[in-house]
Amino acid sequence: MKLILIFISASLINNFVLTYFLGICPFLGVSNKTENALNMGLATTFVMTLTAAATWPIYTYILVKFNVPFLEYVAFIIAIAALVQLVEMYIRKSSPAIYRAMGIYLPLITTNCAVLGLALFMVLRDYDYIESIIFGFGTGAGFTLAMLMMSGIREELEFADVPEAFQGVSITLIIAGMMALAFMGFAGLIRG
Amino acid sequence: MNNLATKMFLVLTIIGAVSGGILAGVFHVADPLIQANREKELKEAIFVVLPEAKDYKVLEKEVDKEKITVYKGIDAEGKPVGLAFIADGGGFQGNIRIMVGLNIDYLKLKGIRVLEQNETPGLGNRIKEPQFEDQFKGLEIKPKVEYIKYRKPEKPNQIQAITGATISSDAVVKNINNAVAKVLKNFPQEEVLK
Amino acid sequence: MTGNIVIISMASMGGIGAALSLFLAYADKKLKVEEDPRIEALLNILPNTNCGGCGRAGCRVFAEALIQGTASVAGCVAGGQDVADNIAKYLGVESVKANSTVAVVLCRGGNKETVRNAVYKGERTCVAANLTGGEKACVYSCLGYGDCVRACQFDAMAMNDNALPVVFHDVCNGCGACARACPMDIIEMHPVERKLFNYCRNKDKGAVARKICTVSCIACGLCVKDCAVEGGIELKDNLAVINYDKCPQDDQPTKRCPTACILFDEEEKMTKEAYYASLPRKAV
Amino acid sequence: MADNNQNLWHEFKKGLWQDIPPFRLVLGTCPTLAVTNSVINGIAMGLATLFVLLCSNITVSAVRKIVPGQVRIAAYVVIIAMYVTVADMYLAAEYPPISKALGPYVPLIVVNCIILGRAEAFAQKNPIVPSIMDALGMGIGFTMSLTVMGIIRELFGFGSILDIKLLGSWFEPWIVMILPGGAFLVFGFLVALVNYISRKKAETVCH
Amino acid sequence: MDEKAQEKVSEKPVQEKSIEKLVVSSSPHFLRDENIPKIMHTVVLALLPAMAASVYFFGLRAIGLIVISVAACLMTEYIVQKIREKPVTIWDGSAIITGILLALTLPPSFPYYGAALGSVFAIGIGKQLFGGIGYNIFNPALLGRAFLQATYPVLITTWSEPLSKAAKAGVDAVTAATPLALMKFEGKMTSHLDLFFGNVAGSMGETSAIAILIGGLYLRYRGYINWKMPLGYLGSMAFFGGVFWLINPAKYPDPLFHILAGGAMLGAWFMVTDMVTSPVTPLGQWIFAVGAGFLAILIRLFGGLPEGVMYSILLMNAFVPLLNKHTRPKFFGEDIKA
Amino acid sequence: MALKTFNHGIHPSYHKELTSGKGIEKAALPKKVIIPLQQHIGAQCKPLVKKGDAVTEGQKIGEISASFVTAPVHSSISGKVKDIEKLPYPGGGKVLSVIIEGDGTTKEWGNGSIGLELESLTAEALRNIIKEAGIVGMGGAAFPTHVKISPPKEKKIDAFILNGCECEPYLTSDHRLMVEEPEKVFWGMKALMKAVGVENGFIGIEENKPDAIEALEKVVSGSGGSGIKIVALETKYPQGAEKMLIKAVVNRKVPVGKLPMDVGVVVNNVGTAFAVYEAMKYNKPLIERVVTVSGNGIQEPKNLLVRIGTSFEDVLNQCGGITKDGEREVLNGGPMMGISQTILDVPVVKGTSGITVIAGAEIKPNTYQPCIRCASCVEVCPVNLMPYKIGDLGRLYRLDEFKTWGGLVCIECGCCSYTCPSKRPLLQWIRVGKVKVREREKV
Repeated sequence: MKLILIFISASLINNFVLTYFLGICPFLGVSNKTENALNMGLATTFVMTLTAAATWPIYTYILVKFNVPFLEYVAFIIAIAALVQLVEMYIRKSSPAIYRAMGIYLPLITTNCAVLGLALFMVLRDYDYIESIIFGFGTGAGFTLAMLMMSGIREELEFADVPEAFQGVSITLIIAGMMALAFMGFAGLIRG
Repeated sequence: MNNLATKMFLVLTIIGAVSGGILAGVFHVADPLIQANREKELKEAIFVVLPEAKDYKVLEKEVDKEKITVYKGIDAEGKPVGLAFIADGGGFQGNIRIMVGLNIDYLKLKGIRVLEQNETPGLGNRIKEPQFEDQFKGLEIKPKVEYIKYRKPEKPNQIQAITGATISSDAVVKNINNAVAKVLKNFPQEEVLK
Repeated sequence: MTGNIVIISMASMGGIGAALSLFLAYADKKLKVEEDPRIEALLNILPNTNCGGCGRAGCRVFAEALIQGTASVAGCVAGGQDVADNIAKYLGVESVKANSTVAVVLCRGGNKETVRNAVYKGERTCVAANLTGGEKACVYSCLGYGDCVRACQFDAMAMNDNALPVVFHDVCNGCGACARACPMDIIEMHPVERKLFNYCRNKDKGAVARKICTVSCIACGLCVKDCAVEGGIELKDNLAVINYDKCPQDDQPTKRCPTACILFDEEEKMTKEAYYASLPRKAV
Repeated sequence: MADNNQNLWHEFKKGLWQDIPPFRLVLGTCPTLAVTNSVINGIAMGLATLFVLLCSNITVSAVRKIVPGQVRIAAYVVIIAMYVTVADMYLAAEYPPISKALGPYVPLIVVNCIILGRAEAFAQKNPIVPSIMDALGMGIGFTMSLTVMGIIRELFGFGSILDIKLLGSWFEPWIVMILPGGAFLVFGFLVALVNYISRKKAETVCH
Repeated sequence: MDEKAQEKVSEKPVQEKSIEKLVVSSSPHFLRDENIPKIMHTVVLALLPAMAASVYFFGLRAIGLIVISVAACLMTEYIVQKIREKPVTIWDGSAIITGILLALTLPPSFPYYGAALGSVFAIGIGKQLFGGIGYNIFNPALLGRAFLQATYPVLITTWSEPLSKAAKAGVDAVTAATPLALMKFEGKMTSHLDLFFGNVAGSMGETSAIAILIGGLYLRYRGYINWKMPLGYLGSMAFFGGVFWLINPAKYPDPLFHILAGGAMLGAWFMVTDMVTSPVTPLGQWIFAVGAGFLAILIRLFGGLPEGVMYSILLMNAFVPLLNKHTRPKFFGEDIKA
Repeated sequence: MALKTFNHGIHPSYHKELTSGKGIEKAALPKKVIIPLQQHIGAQCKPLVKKGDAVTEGQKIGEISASFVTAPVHSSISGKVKDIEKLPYPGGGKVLSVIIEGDGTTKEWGNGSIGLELESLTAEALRNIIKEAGIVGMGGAAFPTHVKISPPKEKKIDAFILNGCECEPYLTSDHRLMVEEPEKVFWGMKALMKAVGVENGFIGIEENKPDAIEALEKVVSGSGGSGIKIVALETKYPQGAEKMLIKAVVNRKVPVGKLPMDVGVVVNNVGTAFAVYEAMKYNKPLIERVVTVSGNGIQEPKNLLVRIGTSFEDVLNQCGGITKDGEREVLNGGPMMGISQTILDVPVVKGTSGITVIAGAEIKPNTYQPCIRCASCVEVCPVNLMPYKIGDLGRLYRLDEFKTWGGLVCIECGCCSYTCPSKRPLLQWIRVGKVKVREREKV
């Protein structure tokens, strides 16, 4: 039960993009087409789950054990960088089409704050191993959800008559703001 | 290839080791300061909820693998004035941590201080405003703390909930009740007075 | 104690770094994919407008074709000579003279010159209007809704106040997007050196054509007679057709044209700046 | 020499308007949105970022020639993460309230795209002095942006700036401004404003 | 065509008098006698009973709020359209609807400036920023309401008793809890009859189920709303509410209560059915309505807020483009092989 | 009992009362006719006459033997060929046409006793007669009939439907034919069925023509056990579209990109059946047809029997001419699918089932509003498209998406544009998309 709650909380209520502002760069950059958004979301979800699975042992069995928790950030980021590199190489090999579509955003998963944020929150909230993985997966799912919604809306907006100054990033941010307002409805859905 | 691999290996290892070293050095300097800050913060909170206290003693107990910590406030003459402890529990969004001051007579609260909360700004987060916190001064804890809405409290164990933030008010009250119950059970008055 | 922590930190971080580099080196070897880096480089040279002037579905496809050797280095019409030279330099082959062409609008029958039979209602684009036959009595003429102007990615065209498209000769790079966009096929791509054109595509008999447009070719044949070379200009389908292979470049068969539809291109002087300068100032 | 100075000046200046990070490059959006609910937080975050940016640009510029391409990003990230940890510990030691308010967003400077972006795009290719100018320009531009966001959000959200009440009791604070939704909206409008002004500028230059 | 290019080429002068000429156009050559203002004005008409009920239960202040928000909506639309140099279309009725709906979702005691602010947000940002009517993603009225909920969380959750009950209590305006809040926080139920007629505390236009029902049925009669929407929404609320009710009748209210209380009726008949922000495909419409109903129940029963109608619809609004894209009906003859 | 029909569609105001009660009148003999050499889908005919030749009524003047999908054209009057040139065609553009000046004489085509009996003819001979008579689909599409009734052997045809729906507003030419000449229509239908070789016949008629249903019912029951059934259909546009009619009558769906014969059905129009009868019995080629002249811009709406090649102006003048004031639109066909004419000097052709003149307020406005997603276009589209979407995609030339959203499936019935409250020219945009797709695929 607790796992389900963690999942729902991570994906809906405390959606990383809309409440913690994590992962905004790809959220703005890759959400112009649904297909790209989905691919990016899936790749990020994958990386996030892996990250949770990889950083938890590092934290617990190296940093805490040797009493050097201040190395947290360095250790996490290096693990993430390695994972992303792996995923990148893998996608490049398995699906050049996806690779081409995501272009420069794949390496940007490294600097996707959502991934590092995930590792930090995981430690902050004292999750155990399984919980961490679920948390990572839920966060990724929430990220994908937000990306998908935004990409759908943006595809629709191609037909709309948005004032010139607002086109692009600006209107995307404003829509994100509106989505954040709507997501407030989930607040308090799961307590304690 | 091999050459490159060696170079990669060396560069990363050295950068890793150097940064590890630097961080350890900085940590060595900063850590005591950070610990001191924490200490200070705790102390302040305890003295807010136990105004007469001039010093405190840490009492710890392990119950069901869970560590319970209370701080016994001591006035200038060395007499115990009350217990301070942290009530931690879920709020509307995330945890609420409250420092609770319990009178040494074990009947009334001496005050509370919200340490951490994540409630809705302008609504739930008004639990940290003095108007709300002050209601707990001298509040009777028996049978338990209660809240009522829209009206002035009628009983000595009642406080008025914040309009529109029923859940946050409820969470505060619930957390305090839980923590008080736990303390009453594990730290009997006689034991503390010793 | 302090020393201890420093050592542990250095060891653990150095260890993680080392492990990572080994892992990356391994992965690099196992998963490496060869993508031709030249494609990226060529894309940097190309204008990246994906105008389709090269006849391919975008700049990337063209770049791939270049590498495979199936495209000419001068194939990018939008890029012109500079790009051709750069590509040639990059690929280490000899540069070819870019075939520089320019769009020519072969209709001078704007609102002032043509008779209009009807009032068109509907989407104001040429393709849409062409579905209904349009307003003008001449069914071969420019419809005047500017599909060509919208198709031009280089801002090298505009609709003038007579509802005819104008090509800016200083901007037009001959990508041909306008010609493809025109449903009436009255825009053609011609080498920049060409000067002599018959600015009419009306295949009606002279008597009919004369009635519906003041600048139509009525196939009177005067230019055929005046042409310096036999067969330089022919009559075909009630139109004077210029044989560019035969007709000398500086030929002057245009003097007697009664409707002034066959003439030397004077629009050469039409540059973007000149066009906008000629417009009446609009209040902003 | 004068030319050289001008170049340096240019490296500095571009971060202030032409490439102002959050609004034009749309980098470093997370902190821009997350910590700007008050001016002081915004400034602190900006300065912390400036510090890390400066140090990492210098370091990257210094080691740029010895790091092989495959581990470039990994190496830079480690360097950046180290400086961030330093900044974090410094804040926690000296300014505990701010450290608390900024919470996990200080460590997240590690993944602030500005820093890695500048390291990749600039410091990696340039010597130390221009890299410093670049870092200063970008860092100050970033701090400015955060401050502006902070001013707007704090003013409407609390009726105050830097905790000084500016709007009287007649003003019922707009709570939304300190909520995520408000952050996105303010940011969106500022981006539009910057777009609009630069377009106007470009137009006047043209004619 | 993009706007700029269109302008560049549309300066075609009309030279002759068009009267003697025939008209040419692409088929079809004659069209239904239907237009946007007609639709919108009918909706305004359908909202009259709800407005009347709000005045009846909450007094003249209701009129004030409605007038203020409608005026603010119209003004905003006018100003934005002037700035953008677009044709002014404030009288097509859509801004009026937004104003009325926004006002009807506010508590009767809500300050006038708040209503105006919400209207400005609803029209200025929620609608005109996307290019005006037809392009907005979220329902402007609900967006304005959500903005106000986030902006003035206290003011917007301060309810007053309807006049009749207040008079009995002998005070001008008594702070009260809505039936949903009573149910949620104090476990008290309100009688269905009161909910049906609207003699309860709550947002001005939401309380009277019958008034809204009259308007909604009128719209259905005129053919301007799709029966799938209100049916799907209310049905799904009743279904999911009913499931929980059957699980624990003591804790959770019955389905009828869910349908009658709060904004369910107003949402079902006037907001879920908003043409612009709801899907166009039959399957998409079902998913939209049912999904929104589910979310509403979820938020009502488990969320932090007592009412979830507004958020449920806004959340589903964000899915509409995806729904439209992925629920395309099968073409005629697509599903069979030759 | 619920009447048979298809899903979706619209109920426009039909205005059939203007002409439905008016009998077919014979139009005056025109002084000059213009006979386009291509009045059908398929290859253009080559002229068999030249300038100055004398021709007689019914003489074949154009044919192309090299092609199967084509139909010969005949002179509709006796006289002299004045010229052969490209002239405006009511279906749009210019077509090579023969101009004939009449000498005022007419030919008698017989009184019903001449000609052949059905039993004595083979299917092959029937098809040949139909081809020689130049008969094409008279509902508007003008697809050569002999092609339609020669399905390839592997297609098993088991049903023949006579299309008497006439769902276009204003038009009543088929209606009047069914009321006035039910026997001839019935006979023609039997001939067509024999040519195809099917036993099962249906006549689909919308229930707003009770007199037609009654008249045909009488003939059918009188013939006894002929395997032909009359099916009353709901009055709904586009009930007369082939695919919709097949769905309504035999409940089969024609797959996307396929023809009726792929589901074993052949559909022919009432007018076609009548023309077949005349060709069989009197050896009369298709030189005359019933044309409804109607619309609110017409002084005296009528049903006229007009010779092919008569100019629209001639025809309109026999109906009191068109209104003089305000905007007017002259259509070859009905208001839903007709083609507007820029000039009146165009000939009536084989596919001209009516000339509609609409004027004044009925003319659509030239502006449109943004789409408000009301979904009415989706609700009316008989082929289940999302017209608002494909319209936009066509308008913006987003051709790949246009195709995936089904732009090419569109049957161009116009329901979407008709119903759109924002008056968006959806069908025109879809056509633009189709044109662009075709253009691209040619390259």
